[in-house]
Amino acid sequence: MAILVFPSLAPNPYILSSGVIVLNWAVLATSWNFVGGFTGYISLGHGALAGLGGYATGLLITKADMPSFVALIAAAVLVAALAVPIGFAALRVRGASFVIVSIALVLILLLVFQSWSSVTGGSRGLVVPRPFPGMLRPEHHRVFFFLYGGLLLLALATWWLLDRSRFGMGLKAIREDEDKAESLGTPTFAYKLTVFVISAAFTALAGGLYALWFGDLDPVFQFSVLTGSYIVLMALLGGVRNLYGPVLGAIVVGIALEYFKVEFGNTPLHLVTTGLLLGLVVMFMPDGVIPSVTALVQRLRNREQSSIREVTAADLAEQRKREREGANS
Amino acid sequence: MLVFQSVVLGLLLGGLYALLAAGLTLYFGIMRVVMIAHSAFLILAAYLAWWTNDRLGIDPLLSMVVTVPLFFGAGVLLQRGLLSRLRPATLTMMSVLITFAIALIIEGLLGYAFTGTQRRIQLGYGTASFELFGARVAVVKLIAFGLAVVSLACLYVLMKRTQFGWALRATIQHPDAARLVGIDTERTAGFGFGLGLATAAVGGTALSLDTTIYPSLHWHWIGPLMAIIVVGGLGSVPGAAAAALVLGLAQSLLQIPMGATWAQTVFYVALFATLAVRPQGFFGGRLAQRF
Amino acid sequence: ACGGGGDDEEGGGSGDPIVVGISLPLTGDFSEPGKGVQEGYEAWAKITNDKGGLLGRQIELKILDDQSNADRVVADYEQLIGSDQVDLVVGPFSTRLVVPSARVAQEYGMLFVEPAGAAAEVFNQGFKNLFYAAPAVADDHYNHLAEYLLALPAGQKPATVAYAAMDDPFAQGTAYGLKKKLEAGGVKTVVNEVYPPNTTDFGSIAAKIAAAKPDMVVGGSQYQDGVNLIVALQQLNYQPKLAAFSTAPTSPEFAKAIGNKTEGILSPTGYSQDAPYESNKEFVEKFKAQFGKVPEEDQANGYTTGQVVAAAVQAAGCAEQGECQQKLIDWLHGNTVDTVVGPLKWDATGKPQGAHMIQQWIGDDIKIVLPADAKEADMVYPKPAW
Amino acid sequence: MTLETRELRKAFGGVVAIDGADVEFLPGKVNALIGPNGSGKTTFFNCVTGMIKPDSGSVLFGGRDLTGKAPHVVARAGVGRTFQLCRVFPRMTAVENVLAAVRPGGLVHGLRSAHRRNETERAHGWLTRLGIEHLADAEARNMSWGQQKLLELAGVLMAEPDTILLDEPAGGVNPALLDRIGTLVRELNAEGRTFVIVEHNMDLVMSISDHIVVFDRGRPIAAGPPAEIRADERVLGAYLGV
Amino acid sequence: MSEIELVDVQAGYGRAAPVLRGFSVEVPAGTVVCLVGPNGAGKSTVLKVASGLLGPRSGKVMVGGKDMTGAGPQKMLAEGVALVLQGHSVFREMTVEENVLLGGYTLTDKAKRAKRAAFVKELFPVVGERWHSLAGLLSGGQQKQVEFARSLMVDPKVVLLDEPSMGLDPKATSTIFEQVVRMRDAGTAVLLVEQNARRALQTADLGCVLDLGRVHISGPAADLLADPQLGELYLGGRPAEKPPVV
Ligand SMILES: Nc1ncnc2c1ncn2[C@@H]1O[C@H](COP(=O)(O)OP(=O)(O)OP(=O)(O)O)[C@@H](O)[C@H]1O
Ligand SMILES: Nc1ncnc2c1ncn2[C@@H]1O[C@H](COP(=O)(O)OP(=O)(O)OP(=O)(O)O)[C@@H](O)[C@H]1O
Ligand SMILES: [Mg+2]
Ligand SMILES: [Mg+2]
Repeated sequence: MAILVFPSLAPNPYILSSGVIVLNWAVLATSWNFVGGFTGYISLGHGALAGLGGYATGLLITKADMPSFVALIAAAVLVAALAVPIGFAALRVRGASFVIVSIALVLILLLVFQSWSSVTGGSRGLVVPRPFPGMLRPEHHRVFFFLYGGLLLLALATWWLLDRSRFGMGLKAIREDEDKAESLGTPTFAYKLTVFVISAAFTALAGGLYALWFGDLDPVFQFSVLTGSYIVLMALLGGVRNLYGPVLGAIVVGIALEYFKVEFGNTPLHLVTTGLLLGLVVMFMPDGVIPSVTALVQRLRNREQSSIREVTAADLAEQRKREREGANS
Repeated sequence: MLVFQSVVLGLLLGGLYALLAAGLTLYFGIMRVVMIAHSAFLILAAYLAWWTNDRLGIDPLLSMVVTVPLFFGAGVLLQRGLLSRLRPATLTMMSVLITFAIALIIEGLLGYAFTGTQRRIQLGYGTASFELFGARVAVVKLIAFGLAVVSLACLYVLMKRTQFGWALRATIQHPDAARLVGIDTERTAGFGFGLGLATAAVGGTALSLDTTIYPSLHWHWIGPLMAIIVVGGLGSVPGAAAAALVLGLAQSLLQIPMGATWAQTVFYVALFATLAVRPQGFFGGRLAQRF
Repeated sequence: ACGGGGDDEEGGGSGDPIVVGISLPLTGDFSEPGKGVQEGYEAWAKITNDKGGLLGRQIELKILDDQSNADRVVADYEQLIGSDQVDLVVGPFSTRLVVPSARVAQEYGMLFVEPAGAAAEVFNQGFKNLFYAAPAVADDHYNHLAEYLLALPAGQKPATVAYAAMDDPFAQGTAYGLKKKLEAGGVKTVVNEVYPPNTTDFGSIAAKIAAAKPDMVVGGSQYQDGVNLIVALQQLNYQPKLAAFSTAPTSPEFAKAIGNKTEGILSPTGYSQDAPYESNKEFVEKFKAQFGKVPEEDQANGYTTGQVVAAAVQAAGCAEQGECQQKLIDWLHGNTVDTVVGPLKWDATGKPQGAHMIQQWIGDDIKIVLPADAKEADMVYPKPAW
Repeated sequence: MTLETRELRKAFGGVVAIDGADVEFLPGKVNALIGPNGSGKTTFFNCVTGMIKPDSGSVLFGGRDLTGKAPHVVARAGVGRTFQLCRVFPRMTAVENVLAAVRPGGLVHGLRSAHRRNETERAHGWLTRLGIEHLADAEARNMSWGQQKLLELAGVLMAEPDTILLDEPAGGVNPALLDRIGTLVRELNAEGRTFVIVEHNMDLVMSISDHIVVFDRGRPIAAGPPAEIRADERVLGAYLGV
Repeated sequence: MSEIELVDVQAGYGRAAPVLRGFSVEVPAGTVVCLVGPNGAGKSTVLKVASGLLGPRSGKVMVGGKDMTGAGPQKMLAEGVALVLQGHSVFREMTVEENVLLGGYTLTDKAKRAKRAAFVKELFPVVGERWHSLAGLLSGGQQKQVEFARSLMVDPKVVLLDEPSMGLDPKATSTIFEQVVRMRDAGTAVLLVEQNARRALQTADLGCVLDLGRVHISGPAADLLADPQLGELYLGGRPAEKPPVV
């Protein structure tokens, strides 16, 4: 809804372009949440997957002469395929080791894309041709705003579908106790890999769309740990167990980032504020805003409410006897 | 000739890597904390060394008199104030994020205080060197290497031979049980963290002797250091040292055919190879437990 | 929607100021040169305003920080043009940022004069609105040196050269411009190293160079990597006949940074405080008064950019968004502008048509040694030991 | 279906945990596996369910070779298990814990809702049978040790495996409930499920099992009905400590 | 005078409703008090409060006549109160040796430490046999034995045991109950939580049944054992021994 009316309300192209950026974050954070939210594997490397998506789109357009949007889809498929071996290596390890591997992924890709300049353009960057040449900039923003909006809806719908499904239940079981889940018959590795690939595909779509919108790719910015950590911050802030959590987080953090830039533009204090924000979230709302607020509301409404119904051994025995009698009669 | 020179350079570099990885080993392997901010503290220490030299004109090595206790204190505070408040169940994950936040804050403050300009300490003996079997050995690099060796040895003895080391490991593995045998877990964990940061102070000073520093430099160090502790076996100080030497040497030698950029990939190749073949690490790692 | 004029723009009313929008890397990797450029812009605004402004209107700078980040730089210009409705925009620092920001300006139909996009690829993107406000692009920085070396008698001519360049379009451009010319002249390349921008350990690169014992070493460097490479070479006690580094040696802290062992080190420069051009004297003098120090190349580049834009505005007689911008662009394509770095003119892609001077450390100072008609001292060759 | 092992062997470094075990459990019966601490019972379970790979030997289930198969394959073949150090999904409620044990078949099946009415009802049914229905909506991490133990059992039962391996189901469970678990095992057994129970509570073992296998130092030293085992001297010496 | 006494204790976790609601118990020196009750009754919580791991919301914890309410486990240990946790609390990635010696962390006398270590090694053969392996690699019951051995490194005045026999084979269970008796005879106050309730009550002097955080009934252990209703509700029993249901 808001997505539909925002472009007509935006007072100028700058606000509209900020809107596109925020939506980009929202798609990224939602895509991240396929892995982070369901399986509990925290990846700081999703920035690199977006970067891969962007570069793949750009290279397919420039080197293979594909039409822009065909290239976008092809790039997502390509990245999804690439996510299989990446996931194969990364998902073998759990917890902290996985985080390290995800950081390593970013750094490796940065090295490769920087050094392999004959293909990627190296640190000179890659210029992605405009999908709508000749379109004026404000119009261009509007089109991409709707494209991102559509992608976000698609990602949200997929997340919702998984969340309520048995497949999603299996993933959540993995998050809680992987060995136990496996012993209950969940093919944990296949599940993790599948959801990682889904996540990578959506991330790559967002990255590819960004490449089309933005036009310039530079390895330093495409493969940055910072991007990945903003994504994590957003998802965490909103709440990873909630459908709209990452979107909310993206809106809050995305706007905050723009605001910091305007406020503290000429000092590195934006890093400090981001750091403080992340710290506060981790310390005081590790479950995110949405769950924290719901919990608070619930507590205000009826204090000391406990989900455990209390029964004594005598009650239980009584109950049991009644059951038995019921069964007999 | 070039090969031998590279071997010498590689070993000296490896020594520095070993020292820097030692602190990480401490938090990660023993305390289950992924300390992303370690290299940020490293840069902070390097900046302090640079600053004392720049302002007061004294030898950067002397700055350790202040930075080591200062960092120790900061570590204790950090542990008590932040990390000890995280839920044990999500400690590892959340510690990544909280220390990441700290790294950002440090980087931002450094940029604020000293601007983004690259800095380098100008030492009278900065370009001095001597010859060793045909290779040149720079004095500053040797000093850094010496610092690394001494601190690593101290750390090893402390962890293995003293009661503090035992108490620290016990605290991390089962805090309640540790309290029940009479360990002051809060103080122990705080000291453990302080110790890790103290190694960052030493490492940062060593680093500042022969390299340029700038606020965002810490990103550059995170990858190789993380790779080293994984290859070395999480939690094993000797493992980290061995891995650091081997990888430092490999990087230095690979630079001859591959150039500086591609040579860096050796860390990541080693990281993935380790995870594929021996997830518990090649040199240490006693318990083949997956995290 | 971007048709320009709001209520506050009523033609050339002398009341309201001309707002010039700029995005600069005030933090992040390029913050140091970024600040230099900022000072150049500020000096230009002040000096112009003190003289009564442009078209009788005061100049007002609106500077945003792009954190040395391409996403930011685009958002900044987006904000400046789209939201703040500035009258003019001028360029940011570093090639990496110039290309994306020039595209924003182009798509809004704005003139884009920039102080720092020296690399070749800036000019093959097909921009029609872009002008580089400096004497030469990176590839041409060493032209005078190449001529000099190739003209040396066979015995003296350096036979082998080692190149080490930062993986950055600008830095690499300078070194490879020279490499191409020397190789064409039969000088052998024995080492060719590229290192990433964030490299801090130069031991191995230096070892490679020292082991090859070339006559000459060329560094395609920014500031600190140049210093590091020189120190690492000195630690290995390597003594070349000639050493040339881009950017680093012209910095005021350079001598101290390498322990004052500077004698004979070469560097190309697009600017000299002592250059005889008319506006330069005024610039140096007033800059000193404003900032308490002498201007360096970065400051001069910023100032030059201002001068170029001002000349166009003066000639076209307008400064606002909309049709005026095309007039400015057309005028610059057809004319020469006198600046603190000499007269500048551009080809259709916005590429300037000149070369850099070559400076050398002689005694405790860095002096112009090439070209012959601008020299302050004679070139020292081969250079003494460091 | 018969669960049996042939010459199963597993050593950890110098410690031989299972030393060539030939074991056959009676299908459709309640089997017990007893033995002193460290005799290899848990390791045996781990080898059978694929949590660790045996060094040599084979695991057969209804004639199918399950040696070295991944745990989920074994589970899908019809062997369910509980853990000695009780494992539940800490941040899921009791009902969700039980529902998580329903495993999807194909893709379409996997995308179906996890909270289908009949399955939720079945989950509640198990909680009721184990006397923890009142905790249905409590998160597992807030439960006491014994409650978690029961919850874990409910999860395994929900998956309806053919053969159920229980590792110390009585550990930490209140004796009054224990009687109930005993009865439950017998009931389920009557419904056709095979049980293999590792347990140190001899009262429970002797009262519910049909067939007992005794382990010592990684290999079976005796097997037979309770009465026979109770009288076996080797067992008395190795295990009961008389 | 009782060695340890809990008076009208209210305690709970986080913001949830209290688990203990006015619970009192006292353990005189040289006495074994056995606490039984259904799962989730709050037995472990009682021991956590008594050992200082969990601060009570209200009520008092008295040790040797001194008010120790709110003191942490370290102070409690200094007063001679030791707890063996329920479940598995070995230091998994340390060797058995390190685990056992850490039990004597507060001992300054090295000789005494060595003597106690020799003693526990003898008591639990496994401990000696696996002296140098990592504790986390032992079997469940073996770990439990290491834990118990660890707690025997000091001799406290008050011992709190949370289901010490869980997961132990009959032999080791007997060893533990023998130790409990030995400690009592040496004058130690023992507060024992056991699900092996009949056996525990046979060893204990006093018994106390806890349900939903309150004392349901308490008295001499033998009386509780004899009470048929308690038997059915809390102690279980082999079907054969069950009183016929009329
Ligand atoms: N991962 C491992 N690494 C090394 N040794 C192990 C490992 N797992 C088990 N062991 C050893 O194997 C032996 C058998 O252990 P297991 O856990 O199977 O015993 P158990 O019969 O289940 O005993 P309990 O009744 O105490 O649970 C023990 O000596 C144990 O120390
Ligand atoms: N860490 C905790 N956080 C919240 N609630 C808890 C926690 N530990 C226990 N509880 C709740 O407190 C109550 C009492 O738990 P406690 O562990 O004391 O029971 P117990 O009598 O020892 O049971 P068991 O015999 O099963 O060990 C239970 O209802 C449990 O759900
Ligand atoms: Mg076992
Ligand atoms: Mg308990």
